[in-house]
Amino acid sequence: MNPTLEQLSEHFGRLTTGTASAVVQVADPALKGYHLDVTVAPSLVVEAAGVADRAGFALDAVTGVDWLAQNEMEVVYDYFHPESPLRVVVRTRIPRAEPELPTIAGVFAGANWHERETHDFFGIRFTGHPNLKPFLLPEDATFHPLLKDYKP
Amino acid sequence: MIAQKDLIPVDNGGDPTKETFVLNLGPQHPAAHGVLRVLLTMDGEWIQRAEPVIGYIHRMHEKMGENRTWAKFLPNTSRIDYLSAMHYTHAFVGAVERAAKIEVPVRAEYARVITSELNRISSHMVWWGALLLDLGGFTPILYAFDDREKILDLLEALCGARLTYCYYRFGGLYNDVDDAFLKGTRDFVAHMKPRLKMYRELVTDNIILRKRLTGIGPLSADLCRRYGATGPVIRGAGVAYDVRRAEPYSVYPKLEFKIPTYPEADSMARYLVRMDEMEQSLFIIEQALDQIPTGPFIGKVPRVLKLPVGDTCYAVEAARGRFMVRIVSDGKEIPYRVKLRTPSFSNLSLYEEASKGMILPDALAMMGSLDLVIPDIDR
Amino acid sequence: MNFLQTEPIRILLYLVGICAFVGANAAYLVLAERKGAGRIQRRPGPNEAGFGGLLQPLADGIKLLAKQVMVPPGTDALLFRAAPLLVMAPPLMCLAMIPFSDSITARSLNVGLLFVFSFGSINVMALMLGGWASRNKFAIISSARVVSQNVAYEIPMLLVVITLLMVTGTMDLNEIIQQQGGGFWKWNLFKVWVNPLMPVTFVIFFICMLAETNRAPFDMAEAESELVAGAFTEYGGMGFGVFFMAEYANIVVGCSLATVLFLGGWQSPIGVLSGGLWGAGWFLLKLYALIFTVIWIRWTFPRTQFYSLLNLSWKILIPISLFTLLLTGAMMKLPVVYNHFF
Amino acid sequence: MSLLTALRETVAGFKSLLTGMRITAREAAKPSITVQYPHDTLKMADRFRGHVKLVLDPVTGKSRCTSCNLCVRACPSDCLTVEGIKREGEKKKSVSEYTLDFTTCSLCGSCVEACPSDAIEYSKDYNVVSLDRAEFARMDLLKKLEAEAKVWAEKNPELAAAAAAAAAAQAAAATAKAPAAATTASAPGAGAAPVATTPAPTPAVAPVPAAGVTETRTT
Repeated sequence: MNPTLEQLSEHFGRLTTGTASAVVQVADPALKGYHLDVTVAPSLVVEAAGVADRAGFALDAVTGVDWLAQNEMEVVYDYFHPESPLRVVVRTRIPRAEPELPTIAGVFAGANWHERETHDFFGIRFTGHPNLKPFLLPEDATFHPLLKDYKP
Repeated sequence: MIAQKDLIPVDNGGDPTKETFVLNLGPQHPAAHGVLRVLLTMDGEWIQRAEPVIGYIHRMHEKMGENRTWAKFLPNTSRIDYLSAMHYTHAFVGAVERAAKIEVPVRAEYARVITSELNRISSHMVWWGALLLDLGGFTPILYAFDDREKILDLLEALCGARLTYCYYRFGGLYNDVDDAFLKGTRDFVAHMKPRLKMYRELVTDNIILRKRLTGIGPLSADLCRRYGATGPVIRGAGVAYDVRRAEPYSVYPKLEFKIPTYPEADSMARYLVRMDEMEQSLFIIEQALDQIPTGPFIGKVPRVLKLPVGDTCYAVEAARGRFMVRIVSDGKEIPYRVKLRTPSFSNLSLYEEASKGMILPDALAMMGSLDLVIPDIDR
Repeated sequence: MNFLQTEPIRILLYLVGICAFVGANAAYLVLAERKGAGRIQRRPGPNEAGFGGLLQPLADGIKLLAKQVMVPPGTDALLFRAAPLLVMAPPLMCLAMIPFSDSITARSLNVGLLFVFSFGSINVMALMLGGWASRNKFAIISSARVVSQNVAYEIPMLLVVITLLMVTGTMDLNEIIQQQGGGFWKWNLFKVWVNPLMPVTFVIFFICMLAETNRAPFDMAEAESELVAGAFTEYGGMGFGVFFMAEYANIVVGCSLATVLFLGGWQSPIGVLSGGLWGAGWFLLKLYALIFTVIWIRWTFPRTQFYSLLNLSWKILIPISLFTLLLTGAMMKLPVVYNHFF
Repeated sequence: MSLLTALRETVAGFKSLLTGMRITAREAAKPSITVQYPHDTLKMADRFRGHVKLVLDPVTGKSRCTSCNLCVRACPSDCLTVEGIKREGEKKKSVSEYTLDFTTCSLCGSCVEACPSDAIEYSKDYNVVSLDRAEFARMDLLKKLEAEAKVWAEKNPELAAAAAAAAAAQAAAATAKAPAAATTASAPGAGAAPVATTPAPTPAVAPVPAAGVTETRTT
């Protein structure tokens, strides 16, 4: 029932958009805190979530990292497995100018809040999100505080 | 945070028997532990939709992490969830230690385990008392606080603070555990065992409490998984998920303990899990007290701490569940990104789905059994 | 002396006496409640105002009186103001019937028991009005709960009272007490030869009394952790104070009734020293023992869930009280049947 | 049968209620555990972290602070302000202003840990009260130390006199600008006080361990 690391890397490795396929790296949990580091194209995050869901993973967190120098934003999906000691990180990069990404709230219901938070903090729009309202920030906030070029 | 359209009751198609109304529970409601606001669409006493509205004490800890050095962020960690400050500091310290490959002396690790478990017990005591307050029982919280005071006194004598301990440092501890503390902890363990029996007789076996919690607010294992609910919530759903075992850290692999699980998945199951956890924590403390070696309490730490480029995760089992810190470093003295994944956030996110069709007092009992700390959600 | 015994003066005296009794009780029962809660929770309770906190009720009273009586906009102002008055009236009326001693009764009626119960049920109307007039969702939910709760608990309570009526054969409270004279084994509580379930009947009566007076663990009217302050959410100052006083006045009435019906009223438990002031002493002793139990219960248990409260009434208390009713009837008719056939 | 189970459950439930009442009655018989706060107070633990305060050197009656600003740099919430002046005849700077913004202080103790000369410690003061917000926004720790020093001087007149004498000697040496003065100052002890003749020593620098000070005193 519980997936092994090999099976998982194979499942994630099969993800492809036709032009770009997922890059799967096995990490040392003693140094990194996770076992598998998967980098996918932005259009593949939902499928990656599907792979994680079928393998019985639970959503840990969704968050962003603003790479100002590269003019990109990274969105990181953390998954943990409730029944076996496995952690997977799925990451993707989107352009800073057009931060848009499909939502995974349809796969993991818990992503709803995490994505709203990420929207608040980074201004990343999750297309297809059921309820992308201001969340932690005041409802009239027009800024995204975790952007590196944000000045309070 | 709420648009006008959300305040309009669900359309009843002109049928008055289907009329609903909006009830604003909080942010200053007695059962809204802190400043949680729940926007309820009610049909009589039945909840049609419960939308938690959060952010009233949002402090942007993550941004604070980005403009101060690693060490300067330490005091923040004990303020995210003020009831399990030790665990949160542990996670942050652990993440930095993992990234910078700092060795922690064994004595420090044991001291961390002892203080963490004491903190877990004190946190569960607050939950226990607060749950009973939600259910209308006043006396248990004062009994719990009487015992909790003993823990706080111990920790205060050890690290100088009663709540925001900030006791761990990169590579060890702020100061050494002294003999008075070790002896005091031993006495506390002996004191606590009969008290737990008293808690059981007074509250757990009480028919009113059983009626109020049994079968109320079932949260299935799959629901917990989809929302990432952890800690006693998922263990109350019969899944033996405990970060102390799933991603072993500190000296937990050397210590024996059971992961209490109850398959019923209702509020009573979550209640019993926490009651059992208190017992297990006492058991862990006893072992750690027996095993704690002598030696240094802090390891070698570079004066100017610069972490290697890349990201590192570190998760701990906090009192409310899995707390994970994800740090991203760009090689400078200051973190590039600090992500705090807090358990209460995920545990509350399932509330909207789970409370559908429940009756108001039951929904509040379920909320009490989730053990929420609002600053932990808002960060 | 003759002048004092004229009817109008006597009524006036008793009226003043009852008001003073209720006022003093409400004030000092609040203190007793807080002190009792403190004792149970291992803290001293109010102890700064006066010696041992004895002036605390006075301080509270001044505070409540000094507060503005707010009528929130949009409420039904008349009903909103009338509810505190209505809630205070029934216990005052009921206390007129209670015999404190063989010679101390405001008004002795031969249908005293009926009178007490008919006035006792007005209480719920006042709470409902208060909740309704407040125009507050919490208050309305609470008043709806209070009504169904009171209706549900009226039934087992009256069934228990009918059982007792069958035993006593009279509705005159003083006569009921007189029948229980001569030692505690003669009390209705221990009349197991009439009905072996008499102690159970008493427990049912006591539970119903708790529910009727909206006391924990049945405090649906207030339910502060769910409904803020229930029906009293919008009340402040003395409006709230009166509701509070009425709660304690109702407890006094309920416990006096329990004392009269089950514990022999002013009768001495040892069979001697039961007349006059001795009687009043016994009565108050029993009354306050019961009130203390009420306080003790409040600080021990969590609140019951609303539907399990109704379940308790409809599924447990009513069947049991019906059963005791039948049993009592059977037990009383048994000698007749026996004599008829043998 | 189900009637029997229902009855049994009811009885068991009732019994659990009685157990609860027994426990609360038992607890009620135990003594009260409240500490009547304004009348009694608790003693703070040795390691209690109150707000920071300057340490009074038990020998010189002055602060040891050299205004090196390490505490300011270690503070996560920027609540310390330290100004120092370099006085003549001293190797190190001495503190002239030390204020704490208690409204932003999170009592984390980073400053105490960072201090290289043990010049600051945690105060055991936990009930700091004021009617004025400004008193917390600018808590003048140096002034508090001066007040403390006055009490100290009254309690230890001979120490205070010796310290004052040493300070005076040093000041004299400094004004004389003799090269020997530098050596005396380096054998060190009390720094030069702004007004060296005041009997109660005003805070000044004592950047050295107590042993060195003892030497100065005996000479």
